[in-house]
Amino acid sequence: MSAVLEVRDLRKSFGGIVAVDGVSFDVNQGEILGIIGPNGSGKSTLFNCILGQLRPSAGRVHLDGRAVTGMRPCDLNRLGVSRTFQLLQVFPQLSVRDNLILAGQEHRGSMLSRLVGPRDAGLAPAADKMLAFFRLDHLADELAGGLSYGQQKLLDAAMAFMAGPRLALLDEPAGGVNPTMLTSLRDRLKAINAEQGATFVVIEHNMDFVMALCSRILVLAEGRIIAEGDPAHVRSDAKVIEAYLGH
Amino acid sequence: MRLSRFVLALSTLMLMPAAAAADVKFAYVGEISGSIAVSGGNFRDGVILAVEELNAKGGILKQKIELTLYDTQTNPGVARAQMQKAIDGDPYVILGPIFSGNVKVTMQMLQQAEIPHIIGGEAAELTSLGDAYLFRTSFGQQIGMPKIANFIRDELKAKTVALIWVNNDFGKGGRDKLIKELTARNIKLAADVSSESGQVDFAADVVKLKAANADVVFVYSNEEECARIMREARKQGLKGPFVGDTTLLSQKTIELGGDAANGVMGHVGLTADAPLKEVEEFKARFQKRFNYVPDHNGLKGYSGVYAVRYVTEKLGKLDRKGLAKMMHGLTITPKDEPGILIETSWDNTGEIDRISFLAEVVGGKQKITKILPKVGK
Amino acid sequence: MLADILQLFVAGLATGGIYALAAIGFTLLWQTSQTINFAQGEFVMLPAFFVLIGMGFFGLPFWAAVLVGVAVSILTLGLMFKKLMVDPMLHHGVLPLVIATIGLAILMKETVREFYGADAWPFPPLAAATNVTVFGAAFAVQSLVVLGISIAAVAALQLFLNKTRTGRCMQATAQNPTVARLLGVPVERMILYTFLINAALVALASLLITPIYLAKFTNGELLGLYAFIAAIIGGFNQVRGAIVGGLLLGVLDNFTAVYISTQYRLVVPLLFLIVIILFRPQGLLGRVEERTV
Amino acid sequence: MRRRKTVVAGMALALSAAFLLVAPFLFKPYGIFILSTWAVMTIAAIGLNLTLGYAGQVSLAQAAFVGIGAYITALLTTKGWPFWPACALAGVACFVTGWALGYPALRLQHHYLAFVTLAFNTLVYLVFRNEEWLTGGIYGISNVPRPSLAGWSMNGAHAFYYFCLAALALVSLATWCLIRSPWGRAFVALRENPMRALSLGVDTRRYTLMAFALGAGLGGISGALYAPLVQFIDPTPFALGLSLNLLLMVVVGGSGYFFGPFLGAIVAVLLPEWLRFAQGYYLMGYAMLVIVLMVFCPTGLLGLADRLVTPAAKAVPAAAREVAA
Repeated sequence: MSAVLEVRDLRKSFGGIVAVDGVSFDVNQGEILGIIGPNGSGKSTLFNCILGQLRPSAGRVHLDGRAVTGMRPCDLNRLGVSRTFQLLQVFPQLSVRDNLILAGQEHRGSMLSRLVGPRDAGLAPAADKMLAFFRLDHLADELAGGLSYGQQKLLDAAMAFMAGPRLALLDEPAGGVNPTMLTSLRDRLKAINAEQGATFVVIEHNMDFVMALCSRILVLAEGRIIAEGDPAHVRSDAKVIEAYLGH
Repeated sequence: MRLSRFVLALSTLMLMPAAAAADVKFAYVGEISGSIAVSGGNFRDGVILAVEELNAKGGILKQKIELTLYDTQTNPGVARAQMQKAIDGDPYVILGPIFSGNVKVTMQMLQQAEIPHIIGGEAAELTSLGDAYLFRTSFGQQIGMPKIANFIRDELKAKTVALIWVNNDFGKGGRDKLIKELTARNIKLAADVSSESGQVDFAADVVKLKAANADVVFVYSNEEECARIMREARKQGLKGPFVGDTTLLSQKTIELGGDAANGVMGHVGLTADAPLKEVEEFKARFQKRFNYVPDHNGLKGYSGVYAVRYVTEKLGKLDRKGLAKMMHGLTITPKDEPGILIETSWDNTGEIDRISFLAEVVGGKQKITKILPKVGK
Repeated sequence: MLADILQLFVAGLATGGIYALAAIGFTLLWQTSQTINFAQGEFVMLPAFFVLIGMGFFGLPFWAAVLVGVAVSILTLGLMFKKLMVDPMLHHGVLPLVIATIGLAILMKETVREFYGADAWPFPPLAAATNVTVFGAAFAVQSLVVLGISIAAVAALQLFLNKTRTGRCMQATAQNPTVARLLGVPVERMILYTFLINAALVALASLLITPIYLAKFTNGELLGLYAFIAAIIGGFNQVRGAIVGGLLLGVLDNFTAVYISTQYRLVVPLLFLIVIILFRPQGLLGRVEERTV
Repeated sequence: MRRRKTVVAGMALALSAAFLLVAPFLFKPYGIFILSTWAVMTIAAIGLNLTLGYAGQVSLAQAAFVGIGAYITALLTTKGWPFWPACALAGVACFVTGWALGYPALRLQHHYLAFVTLAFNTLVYLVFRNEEWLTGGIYGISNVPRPSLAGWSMNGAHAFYYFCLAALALVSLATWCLIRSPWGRAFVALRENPMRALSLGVDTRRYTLMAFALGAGLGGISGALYAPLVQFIDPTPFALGLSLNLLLMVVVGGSGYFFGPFLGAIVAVLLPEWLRFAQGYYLMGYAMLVIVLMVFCPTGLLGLADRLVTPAAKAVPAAAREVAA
């Protein structure tokens, strides 16, 4: 198993506060890695450092063995790393289809081709396929702003896969999604993982969701990895329980 | 409060539709708002006063004068639009603009439309552009400045001059002409300080003038700025003599500058303080009508209207071409037309010639020390 | 030479004091209600005319007219401005309000010009129009008074903001309305206060400068721009910054005029402004604005 | 619902187009001149709408670009250059300057950006006024020739009006294509949520600069037309006032709506002329109307129209509609 993503002693401190404190881990081809941990344990900061939204204070990030530390998010994304944010982020003023086309358009052709080429950048079919896949096809022409929260959450995830990423980092995809939506979301993710062989890293609070989705789980507390392993193992780990229940 | 303004606007509002087609159409196209609204306003009020007087006396050739006002906002683009609007109204003559830039952008149109225009602009080149329908109401800087240069050389015996001028077409134009005349009389320019119109703090400028310590300080700006400059100059104990043209010695400057204005001297092309019966009476009438003291632009507008009246009556018919033809090389004296206020002649470029004055401000009053003859004599 | 420098310095400070008074208004309004008031210059121009109307039209004695003028200013430029213009637009972002204030600026200028005429009117001075001479540099008592009063005003305001409960509430509102509201601060009232204070400050500025500027409808044009620049240089979110920015600007402007160029006297302040924005956007004394993206 | 909108819009569009074509026969030269001015200003406003309405960058320097365009054209054509290369050069020069000026936009919160552009505008104005050897300074440049198209000259009021109209049509078409292209989508994304756009591979830096440069370029084109329209230019029209006025056009018309600038320019250019019957009061009336308009529909005229046509739905900037397939 080759590592898609290697993170080595990643540190991020804001002034005095150390948010991420020397985290190292690998993400292997095709796996779904879960990252859990109590609030403020540095999960999202970790993501932002990996993805260039924040510049890490120290440490290295490698994608397919290539150093990508501090690379701009848009360049990283073009290398096949996509993400979702903890807070839902779609473009309410664009139609659902356009949200997806936007998510894909920057990955093909040149700046110029995007100016003179077709207005859907030849992505409309792909977008509709993705919509059908996420059961959103009936909403294609609605403005994203008009969708229900759950639907927007699906769209948000769909956008992350539009460009067919090698690696997708999902920050609390299940947050605030109702149970029925939740199952369909989980199925979709599993399906993509199976069909496209895409690799996932998922931050999640919803234990059942993570346990059902992920093959391997990292537990983060106070910026450090305190446990690692398959769901069953992690669930029974003393340190984890302590971290969650506190002293 | 300018209630009069309000009333006037209302009345024009009501009269405009009522105005009979037979009326003689006059149009004022000038700076009612924008950076030189003061001069434009004076000119306009002069025109309004003259028109009201004439209409009271039965108008021109027994026809009432219908006056329409157009505001250029001191902006060439707007000026062009407004001039076009005025031309579309097919007026007999057009008075204004005052801002030379606006004259320049509109004169071609008027030339094509063959409408005489009585302008307030003083920039030198205006009369040199071969516009057969353009007539000045006060002479261009190329006529004023030589007189001043002579005054500086002969009366003041100065070798060096420190110059402060306002950076607009009026100030810049005057500066360029003056410098030309001074160098011609090999008088040196010790300081050349530009200032903004509407500038308030002249501390820096006066420091520069002081540093130059020249025989003469020449102040060439709008009335308010002149007043402020003088105040600051007195404050910093800048020694004169202070020389200027019309504006520096104008009533407004004296009123705003207070004691600081005392002792300034110079050349006055046209002034509401000229020691002439007609001018004094005009000043009184103007003040009564608009309750403020007119500057020379008031006289310009007023005499302009009367010049047109005089020529038209002489022609006996409304004839634009004829009017323009007759005004070239014409001399009008207060005897044959009191409204002209001061004997005035136009050459065939539309340039104007008048007597002018050397004056000095004494005890808050402008005192004429010498009357300079017309250039033509 | 030294006298000149002193001369320029003090003159600059005096002018700067005025910029400061107007600039504080900017910062206050921005802090509490994200209002960028493009009519601030006209706000300074107008109160003097209220006074002149009081004297000319209703024949009041000067001091009475001043009191009335200030009262009217606070009513119109403070209360009415807030209730009639700012409130309806508060939740539609900065731009519509900016446009509306641009309109307001035109309205004020044109109204004054139409009813009071385009020429400048003398205005009774608060202090004797005499000069004092120190080390060969002459200062108008007026401008020294201006400087003194504006610094005093700012100091008083600082005191009010830091020492009184209301003042602290206002600062809380300025820093983070939501939190302030949670802490039980009557945010709405605090915002209103800032508008009233702004109005009072511009009225004061108006009374201080008009004897020197002369009452004229265009007085606001340059002043607005300068106050604007001063506010940014000093720190758009710092009352203290405004005074520093104002004084600095006044002095800078004067020295540029003498030692660099009168035609380009505005350039140095502007370049300074750009440099500040690029390398210290929070201004000389400003806090970094912590906005959650 | 969206259908109904398109119908209404379509009809309005057809009517106004027809009106603009026959206008010269309804008006005197004055009216035609004003309409030409409207067309020229609309082009500048379209540019600003691109920068502000679509990409969400507040620029107060548009007047500077109009000025640069006007001066380049005036200088070259008075020296005997034909109009077209001059106009092209004006556009390119402004595009480049805009690109350069855009760099601050990359690191500044939007209101700070507004201040930088404001300073830039004033600096450019000072250069126009003081560099007499180049720009003619205070005296300005007179007798700017009007262009000629394939032999026949555009000297007459009618001819030049149609010329400006054609230019406006071209610019509108180009802009329309632009905002319907993937770029338009990226611009909206930039305005709505730069961070998310970035994470989706949108090179926000490059698009921001583009939005700025394109807006500036259109400003230059508009200036290139302004010079021969008035046939005389001096620094005064290109001071900060015009930038604010253009901003007003965009916001009043409806920022982020394709047709916003057209309406905005009507308000800013034509409305004052209609009000002139009120003599000295026309500017007051104008200011009053602007204030009231902003107070009652901060989203601009088209925002209001949106709400009227689709009362139920919350008004959504047409940026969405144009880009929505």
